[in-house]
Amino acid sequence: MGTAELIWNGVAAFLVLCIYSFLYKDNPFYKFAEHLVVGVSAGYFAMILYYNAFLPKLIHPLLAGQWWYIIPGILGLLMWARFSRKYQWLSRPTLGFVIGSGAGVAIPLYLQNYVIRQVHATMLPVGFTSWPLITNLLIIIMVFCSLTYFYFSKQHKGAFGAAATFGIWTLMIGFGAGFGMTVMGRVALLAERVVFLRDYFAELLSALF
Amino acid sequence: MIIFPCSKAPRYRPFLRVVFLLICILLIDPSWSLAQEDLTESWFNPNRVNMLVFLVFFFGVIIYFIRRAKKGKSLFIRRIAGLDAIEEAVGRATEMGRPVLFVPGIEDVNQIQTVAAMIILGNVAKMVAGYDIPLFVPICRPFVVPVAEERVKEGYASAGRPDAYNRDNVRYISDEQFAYAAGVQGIMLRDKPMANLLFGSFFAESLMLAETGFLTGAIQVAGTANIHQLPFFVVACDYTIIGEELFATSAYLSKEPKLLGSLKGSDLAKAVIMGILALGAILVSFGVIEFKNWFFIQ
Amino acid sequence: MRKFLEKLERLDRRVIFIFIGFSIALPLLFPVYTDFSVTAPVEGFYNAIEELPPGSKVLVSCDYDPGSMPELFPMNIAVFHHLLSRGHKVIMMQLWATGTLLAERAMTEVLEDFPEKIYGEDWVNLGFKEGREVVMVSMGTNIPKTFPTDSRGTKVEEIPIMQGVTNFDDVALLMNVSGGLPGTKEWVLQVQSRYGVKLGSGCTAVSAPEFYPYIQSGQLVGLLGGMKGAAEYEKLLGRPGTAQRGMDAQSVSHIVVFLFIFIGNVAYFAVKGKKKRLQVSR
Amino acid sequence: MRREIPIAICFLFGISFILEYFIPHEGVLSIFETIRQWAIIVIAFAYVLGIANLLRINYHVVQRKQRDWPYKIILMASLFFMITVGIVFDILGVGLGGIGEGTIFGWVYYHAQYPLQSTMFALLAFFIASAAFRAFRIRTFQASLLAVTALFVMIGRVPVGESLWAGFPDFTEWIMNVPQLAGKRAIMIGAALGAISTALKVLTGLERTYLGGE
Repeated sequence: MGTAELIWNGVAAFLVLCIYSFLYKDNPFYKFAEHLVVGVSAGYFAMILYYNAFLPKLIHPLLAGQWWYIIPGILGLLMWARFSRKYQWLSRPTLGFVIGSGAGVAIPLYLQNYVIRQVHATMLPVGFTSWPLITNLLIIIMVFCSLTYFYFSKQHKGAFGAAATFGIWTLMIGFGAGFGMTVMGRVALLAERVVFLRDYFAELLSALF
Repeated sequence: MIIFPCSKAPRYRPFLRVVFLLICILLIDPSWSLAQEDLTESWFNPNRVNMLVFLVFFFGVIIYFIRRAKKGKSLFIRRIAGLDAIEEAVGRATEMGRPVLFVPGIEDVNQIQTVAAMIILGNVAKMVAGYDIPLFVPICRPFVVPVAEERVKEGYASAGRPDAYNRDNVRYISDEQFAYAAGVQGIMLRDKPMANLLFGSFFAESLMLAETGFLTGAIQVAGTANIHQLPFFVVACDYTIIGEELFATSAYLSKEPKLLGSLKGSDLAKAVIMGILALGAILVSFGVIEFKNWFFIQ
Repeated sequence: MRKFLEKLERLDRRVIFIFIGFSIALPLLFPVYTDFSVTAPVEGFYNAIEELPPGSKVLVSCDYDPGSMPELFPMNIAVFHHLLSRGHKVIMMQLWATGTLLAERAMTEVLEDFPEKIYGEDWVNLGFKEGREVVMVSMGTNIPKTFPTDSRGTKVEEIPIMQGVTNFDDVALLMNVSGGLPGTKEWVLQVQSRYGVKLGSGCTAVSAPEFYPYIQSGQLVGLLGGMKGAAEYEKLLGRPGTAQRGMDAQSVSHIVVFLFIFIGNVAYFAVKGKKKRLQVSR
Repeated sequence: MRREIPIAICFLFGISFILEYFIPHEGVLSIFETIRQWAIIVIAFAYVLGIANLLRINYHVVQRKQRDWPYKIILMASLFFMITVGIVFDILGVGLGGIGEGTIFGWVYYHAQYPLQSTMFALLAFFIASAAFRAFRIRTFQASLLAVTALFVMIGRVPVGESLWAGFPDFTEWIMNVPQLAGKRAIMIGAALGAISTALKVLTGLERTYLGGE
């Protein structure tokens, strides 16, 4: 590591420690790091959008004579009408465009991936003769009961209520499993940070002495 | 507007008939069901007939129930418990005179969850308006800013307090997930809101927000359809609105409660799906796989 | 005693933080390498590379970002190291824009052990291509057309390693380091099931269960799930790395969390607190 | 008109995107790809609104010398710094301008933003432990299900679990593949139906609150 890199990594290590000081309590070092990360990242995204969206997707096609790119240009400019109290409403067509196309893209994809694919995957052979068949039956019963929990047209009472209760139990087991699965990944994140700090201080010590 | 199916229903009927006819033709005509290798020149993807049937069925059901509700037929919908939780949290904040924080998730407004969050936001604003406590709305995507501003302003106006609206409380923070989380944590720690309402699409920052909120002693109600984050909300928040309940809550709170008809529609679809599942499982168990295969999508 | 238990029941979170911090830091600073067995999916992954004749061309798609880096970077390094040590040729590519830099960094680290390996002959980086599944499918018909140049701008025809590579038939193995979407699932559905190429995957711990069925169906030759998978793989390679050391930290920190939950419950039952926090809607 | 035109645009684009799903024609697909690019452009324009909002609010704090105002100066300064080294330096042709490797922008990214971001992310290792300690109490049957499964899965994933009981990994797998999967599917199906009906109401203009009042 050269001196410049040592200093830059020193900055990084200092910022890491600033954030961790939050674990004790809110303090000026954390506040400094918090405001820095907000400012830097807002600037970062502004630049990314300028270089990766504004220039290549609008300016370059326009300069290349693809005139129809004037449409998103106008729609984008209309958003700036929000700066004026009087002409604010001009921004609404743009809102309509973004929300409408978002909803339109989402509808078939949601139906495909989250409904029909799931239904297809849940149609499993069931029975009582072997363990896999029993497991499949269990899966189907659990999906049924959990769906019952999301049923709004009927009060959760009687047998229907019992099914919904079993549904909640299924959901709870699922949430517990999801939680347990994630612990490992989060610990890995912290381990990576610890390794960074350890390596840096080792380098620093060997550079100093 | 004539093109909208619901405002002028009779004009919509011929259109429906044409669609129905088309589907019948598509289903009967065997040439469609033969999967072609190269589809780049054709105008309809025959592998997706099943999707089309489902889509038309589902749209039809929803629109049917909304129209029924509009005609004044009473539809029973059970009370959605999430509503009470929101009201209780906001009520406590107003009693204590401490702010309310509304976090609408980190995705853009073209995501349906964010739209649902915006609908809820307007009603929270309406609840808060009369009490002179601030409503903070930190925002992650610039495009959500104007929508949130409008919703809050309208909420205050419909409660008769347009003067109480403070534009500076709807704050853009940063597009970056963790920078945004840091900013929201800052609001939680220093402005000490009493009610934290987290609705929308959340990712890894969910637990950071919920834990910091717990630290400050706020009542927390969260709702998301992002399955991987639900465990953390369930563990760290006082009340969690799960998956479809988020959309149901927004339907309940939307301007016209008659739109609840859509909940009926989606319930019917669920019942049909359960039926299909049962039938499919039985048929597959007996070795008949054609029915299941029909639901395969390429 | 009762007072002590009450205190224990609502323990200051900072005590937990200190314990967690130490339980992760100490094993990393003073590793002991506790032993663990190697699971079948990891063995399958390892054997798939071992069984190839030396000089085989292996395509590695590095689809991850800094967020999943702690889990996947050690894996990425181990895979490159294994491939180069067996004399295979590495063709890498990325479907995530953020993956390019990380993959290059992993290769740079590995090359310290193999200074004799030459860019263009022993390994090449085709770079990032936008388009997700579309890229995968179009590679099935023609790889040079999908990636006309490498990440450095050299024409593919001029790169020795790319000679004779037109589609998936010409690579012996496909390895995917997957941080999410597009990732292993898409590689299986779009490429493995269509072109029948041998596919191995390294993924995050969270997404691993989703991919286990693909091993049963033979669509994946092997799978490294999260840090645990990477550690097992490092063990097979006989080259302890970050993951294997991380496993000590994992074990200790998991035990610490377990103990805290246990203590919390003991204290709770002793005090019989009436606080009600957890509710679920009815 | 101020409401009808936006709603008509919303409907038009929404329906076209639904139809696009069923049309495999190459020409049509390329048109829609272009329209998708438009959305990115429009969102880029909105960024100016975001930055303006950020500056306005923080400027107000500094001007009125409200709590923590010196930090707001840091925030605004770092924002301006990134924009200056990113665009202004590049346009003026000053060295090290622009974005990418080897620029000031790149250095700040690697040595400030990236470590800050990943450290924030890694805070979760602490939070997940404190949340588990607090919430996993055997209070009610539901809470116990949650706590017990979480504990089993957690221990079953690390080498220690395997040495405690050889069947642990298989058991964890079973939990993930049966109850977890079933619950997940039910939530997915329900949420997707809810999302689709909300989307449909937005498209048809039945739900138009997002446009705001008159």
